[in-house]
Amino acid sequence: MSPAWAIAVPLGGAVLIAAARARPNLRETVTLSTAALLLGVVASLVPEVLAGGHPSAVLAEVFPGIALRLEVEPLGMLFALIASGLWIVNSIYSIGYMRGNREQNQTRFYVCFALALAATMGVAFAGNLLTLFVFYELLTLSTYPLVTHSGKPEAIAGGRTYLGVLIGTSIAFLLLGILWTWQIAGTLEFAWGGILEGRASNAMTGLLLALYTFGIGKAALMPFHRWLPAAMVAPTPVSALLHAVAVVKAGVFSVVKVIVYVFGVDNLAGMHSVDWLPFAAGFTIVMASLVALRSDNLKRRLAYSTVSQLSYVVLAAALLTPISIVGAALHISTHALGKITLFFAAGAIYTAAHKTEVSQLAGIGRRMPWTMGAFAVGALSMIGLPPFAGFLSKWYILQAAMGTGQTVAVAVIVASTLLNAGYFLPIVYSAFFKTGPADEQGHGHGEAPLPILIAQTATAAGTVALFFFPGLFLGLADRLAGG
Amino acid sequence: MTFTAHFNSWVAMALLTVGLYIVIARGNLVKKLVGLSIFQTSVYLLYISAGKIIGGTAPIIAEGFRVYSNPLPHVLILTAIVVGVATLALGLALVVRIKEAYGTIEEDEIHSQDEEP
Amino acid sequence: MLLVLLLASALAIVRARNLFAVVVLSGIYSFIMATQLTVLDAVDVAMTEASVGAGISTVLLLGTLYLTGSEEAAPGHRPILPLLVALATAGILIYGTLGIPVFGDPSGAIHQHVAPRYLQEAVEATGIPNVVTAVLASYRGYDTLGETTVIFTAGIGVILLLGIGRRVRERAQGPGGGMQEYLVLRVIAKLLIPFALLFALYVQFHGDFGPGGGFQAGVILAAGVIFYAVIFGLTKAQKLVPPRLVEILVALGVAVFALVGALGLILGGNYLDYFVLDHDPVHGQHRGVFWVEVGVCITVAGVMLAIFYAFAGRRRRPDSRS
Amino acid sequence: MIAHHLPALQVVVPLLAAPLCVMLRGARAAWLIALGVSWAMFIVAGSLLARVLREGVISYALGSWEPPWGIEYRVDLLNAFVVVLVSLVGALVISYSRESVDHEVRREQHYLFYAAYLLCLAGLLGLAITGDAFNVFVFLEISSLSTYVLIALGRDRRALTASYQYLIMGTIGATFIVIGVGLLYLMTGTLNMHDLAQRLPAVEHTRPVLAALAFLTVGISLKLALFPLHLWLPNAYAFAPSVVTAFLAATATKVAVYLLLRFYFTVFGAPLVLGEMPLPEILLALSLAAMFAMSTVAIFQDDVKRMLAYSSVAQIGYITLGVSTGTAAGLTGTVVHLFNHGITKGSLFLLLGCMAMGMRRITLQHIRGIGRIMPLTTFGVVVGGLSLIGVPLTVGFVSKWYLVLGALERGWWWVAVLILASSLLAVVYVWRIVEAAYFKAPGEQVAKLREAPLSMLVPAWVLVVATLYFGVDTRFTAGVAARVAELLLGGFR
Repeated sequence: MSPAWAIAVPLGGAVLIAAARARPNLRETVTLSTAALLLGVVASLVPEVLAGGHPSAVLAEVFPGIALRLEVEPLGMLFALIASGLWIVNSIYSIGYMRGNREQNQTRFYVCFALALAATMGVAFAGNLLTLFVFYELLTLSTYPLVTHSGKPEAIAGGRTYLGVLIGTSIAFLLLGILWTWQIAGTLEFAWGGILEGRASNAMTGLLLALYTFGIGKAALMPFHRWLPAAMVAPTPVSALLHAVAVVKAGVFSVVKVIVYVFGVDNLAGMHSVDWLPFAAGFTIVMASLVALRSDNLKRRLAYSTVSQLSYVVLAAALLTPISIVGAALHISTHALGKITLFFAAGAIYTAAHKTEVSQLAGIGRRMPWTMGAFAVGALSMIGLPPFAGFLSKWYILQAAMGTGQTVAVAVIVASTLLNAGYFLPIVYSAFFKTGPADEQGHGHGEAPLPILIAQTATAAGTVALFFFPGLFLGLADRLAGG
Repeated sequence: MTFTAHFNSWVAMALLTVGLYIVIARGNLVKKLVGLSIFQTSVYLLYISAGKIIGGTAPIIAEGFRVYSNPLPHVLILTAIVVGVATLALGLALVVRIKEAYGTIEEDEIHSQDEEP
Repeated sequence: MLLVLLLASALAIVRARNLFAVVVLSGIYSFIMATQLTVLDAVDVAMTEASVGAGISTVLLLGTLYLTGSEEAAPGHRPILPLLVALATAGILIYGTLGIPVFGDPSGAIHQHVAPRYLQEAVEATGIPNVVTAVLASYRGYDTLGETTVIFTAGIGVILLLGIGRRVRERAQGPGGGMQEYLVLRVIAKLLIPFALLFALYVQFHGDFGPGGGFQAGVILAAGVIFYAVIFGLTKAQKLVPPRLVEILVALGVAVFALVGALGLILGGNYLDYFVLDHDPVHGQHRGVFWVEVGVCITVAGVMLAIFYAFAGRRRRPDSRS
Repeated sequence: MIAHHLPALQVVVPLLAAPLCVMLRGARAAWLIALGVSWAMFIVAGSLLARVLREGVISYALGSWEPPWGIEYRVDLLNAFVVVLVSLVGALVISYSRESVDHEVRREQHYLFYAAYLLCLAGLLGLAITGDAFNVFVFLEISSLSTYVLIALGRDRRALTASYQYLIMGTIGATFIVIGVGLLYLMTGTLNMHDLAQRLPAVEHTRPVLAALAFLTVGISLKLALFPLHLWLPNAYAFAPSVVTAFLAATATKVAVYLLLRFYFTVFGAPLVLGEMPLPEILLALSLAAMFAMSTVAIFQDDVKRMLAYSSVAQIGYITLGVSTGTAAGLTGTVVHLFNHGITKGSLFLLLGCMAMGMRRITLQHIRGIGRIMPLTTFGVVVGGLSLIGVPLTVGFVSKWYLVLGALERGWWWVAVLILASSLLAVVYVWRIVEAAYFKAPGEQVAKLREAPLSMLVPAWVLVVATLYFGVDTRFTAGVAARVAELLLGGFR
């Protein structure tokens, strides 16, 4: 099947959703079935990719020699699977959340969500840098209305930061890098081993890499991470799928993809002008964790945790060994599962108890056992303990770091693991083992609405399942590393 | 390259300077237009001088003349003059309307009036 | 030397504060310019400059001053910058003109390439001894069509901005009223106007042989009517030549011109090809030029009248500064 | 038979239609004539372009006097392309105009309004198509005078002063052009552009020729509103009737740019213009100044029409910047941005015209919450805004792409950076509109509005769709532009 369907399906979905605006139930049905259909389309591509095939499709020729072209390769396959799979769960969750909180403009919400997924698929399957850039920008624009959904002043302010950073970096750095690449390489097509080999000098490569890694603001490499906390004003489902999975992963995914298919791992390995990248990533990991440790607002803490976890992927890719690439690819999926669970839980708490601050959560575990249980699972996976998915990817990355003798990287990983524990475990502890303020003993709120529970339980289960059955993802990751 | 060789064009320059100066420096809308036409006429002089041939006559073919001045500049300038007066007429019409709308034809006062609302 | 006078009058214009003085000076300026142009063998241009610069422009300016008041305010800002701009422009031009062929030198490129051919073949090709007219109406007839269109544009512009044909109350003074109480004037006018029209016709058709042509004719024609209006009052004039008719004349002239061109196209030539207008190409040229000139004359006369009606139709406003 | 005369008809038909409007005098009749003629001209332009693509340069001798003695119409790929843009916008604007003009212009003036519009169209087309340097001046004045009139018809009294200001500056510009042409004629004895191109090399380095280049540059820059000679533009655009603004913004400055290209590369030739003089450097400096200064000024405007007017000056900076690079890619960027910016701004101003149906002035305060009341109009504005920013899948992106490539080709990497940086300024002013339109509560004045009638929305949206379509499929726009660029650099010698 042509990968173009992966974009066409959510697009069509968006149209139908808009058409069904008058009838909420029908509208949500459309959303769910679109999500299911999309997963089907994506899944149908897996066998061919596992077999080493690269299904592709040309959408349009924009410039002579540069077309909007889709080509499915293992990394994109992996990313698309995660995003489309979690969209189903997230849609179930959204229904519970949006109705539970009686949100406004729900149609606009679902339409933009579908559009955002279409853009995500485009990023995942992009066959060249131009296509990647186009869908990358579309993703930004389609998620902007979701960030500013409430229309409140703080939402608009958040939207400004979001748009400012993402559009700014992408136009000022990424586009420049792309044009420069075209200038020196004469092509923008992704190719195994890179297209810059022997075309760009040592210094040039370092500069280009900087343009790419910072230009892809969605990877939230410091100092261009501010948009992510700012985006937390959005409704939780948005934070959950887009700002824990689709958008941010589109960022790190693009970074990995550029490193593998534009620069070429071996090519970079030979260059000393790129040695700064692990440090930049490491810095982000530690700093973000520290901020997370000190922020009391739950979603904010999760956001900074995301910032730091994203840089794991960048760090892994920057280690430039096959195994580290596998680690990077895996971390994209494992972190996605864990973090979405955490956000689901945060949203559940907000819906049921209208609590947003960490300090308010004492004893909440008794009233919301399922929710906090899921939260605990996610947290442990973040920290990287078995038997949770997070362990796998961290393990690979650590191995790679030791293998390459990058002591800094090793130190960073260890330190951040401790920090993760530092800012997650207290929440779990106080939730279950402390008792809340006296006044709350009386009127008790119960669990969150059923759809929310289903969703978060599913993802929590996923994190465990992925630890025991990583076969599919490992397979794809290996294909990527092996070429 | 003697002085007289280009005397006409020198004068043309001077007129051009004067005209342009009036246009830019003066705030009165009518005076600006007068300056504008001086500016334009200086160009007429430039063209026509270029078309003159010493010892030539007006380019009306007749017995007894062999050297005629170049007719083409004359044609061009005829057009230019007409265009000039057309512009002037339009400009003056605008001035009249501006006077009716603002009660003045002095640039500064018009600006000060536009600041207020 | 004329040129010095020219310069003097220009400078006088800069100095003068009273706008009536400015207008009169610019009239004088145009006259000197016209004379200077005659000296340079540009008789047609001179005639036009005289009728336009000293004639129409002056009348227009006076009409405007009548409506807008005649005192110029002292310039508020320092005139240094404008001076610099103007001088810079002149500077570039002086730099440029230092390289042009010496004045009156027949060996200049300008006298070598295109122009000679006009002087040699114009007469037998078009049968028009006045080469200027020949080039104007035939070789570069398309420019003239454009020129006529420009006048037309200005005409409808003025009509749009000021409107014509609004009923004007008879007033003792000004263009609105007229001065029919002066018997002598009336008689003279009655005698003069036909001559004016005759003269217009003469200029119109003489254009082929001597200086003159559609434009000048149109101006004189209009002048006749304007004269009539001044004597007998705008209302009578508008009865004689109703505004609607003026509008039609304005458009008609251009239309005639453009259609003559189209005719050439229909008869199998290019646009504005006069050769095909008659089996004898020279006659064709003649015919073409004739009708084209008629077109110009009509539009010019129309526009002049339109502008006159438009300005005369306005009522003067009190000056805000007094 | 008729095909042979297309170049003449392209200009003469609207020119002849104008007096017809005046004689018929009916408001509706005038509109119908204008409508018919405009679309006919678009067809003519299309077939001309097709023929040029097929057979190459078309030469048409007016009055059957062979050039350089008579006036020649000379259609090559460049001006065929420009003529298509002008006539296309003209046709759409006139289809849109009826309701808007009914709303903004007194009815008894309509027949004259449409006559003036037709003259403006004829002037611009003639300007673009002629091959004679002096004929340029004549048609420039036709278009200019009609433009002054059309601007002065705006409802605000400031329209009058804007028109007057433009009249003064425009006339100075035109006179400069006459001086330049005169100097060229002085040195070569010819007025025909093609002939000039042949004879100039002989006298290339004489002072008059260089002075002519200077005068033409300044004169044309006045018409195309090159910073800092743009002073007439913002008020003219802000206070002219909506229809007029849309038409001018999309065509007038573009034709002026065409003129610049024509004189630079056809008459003087790339070697002289790009080679011996500091001209490219000056152009570059002014373009960058325009891009940054004017975009910044635009950010601080509250009147949306004014904001977009300043953005136009900034966008002209991009166009001239492409010229200054003197590279194939850069010139491609220039030519393609002519077209792209034309349709983008055209659509934007048409949509603002839709808003103007309900409000006298369109300021950020007036359009609060208009996104809910006029969804189609507002969304169209957003699309246009994205194109101004240069977001992919819009034409703006295509232009930027080539411009940056041009800068890189020339080795001006810092210019490339600046081009991209300046488009971030566009993000700011566009987003001021977006936030006002979508995230503010509608005032009671806005709440009374209704979505604009289809007769206005359709033409406007045709341009919006074009903005998107040519952002993806650039075979026509960029394709032609690339060929033009190589033509220009090759010179016509």
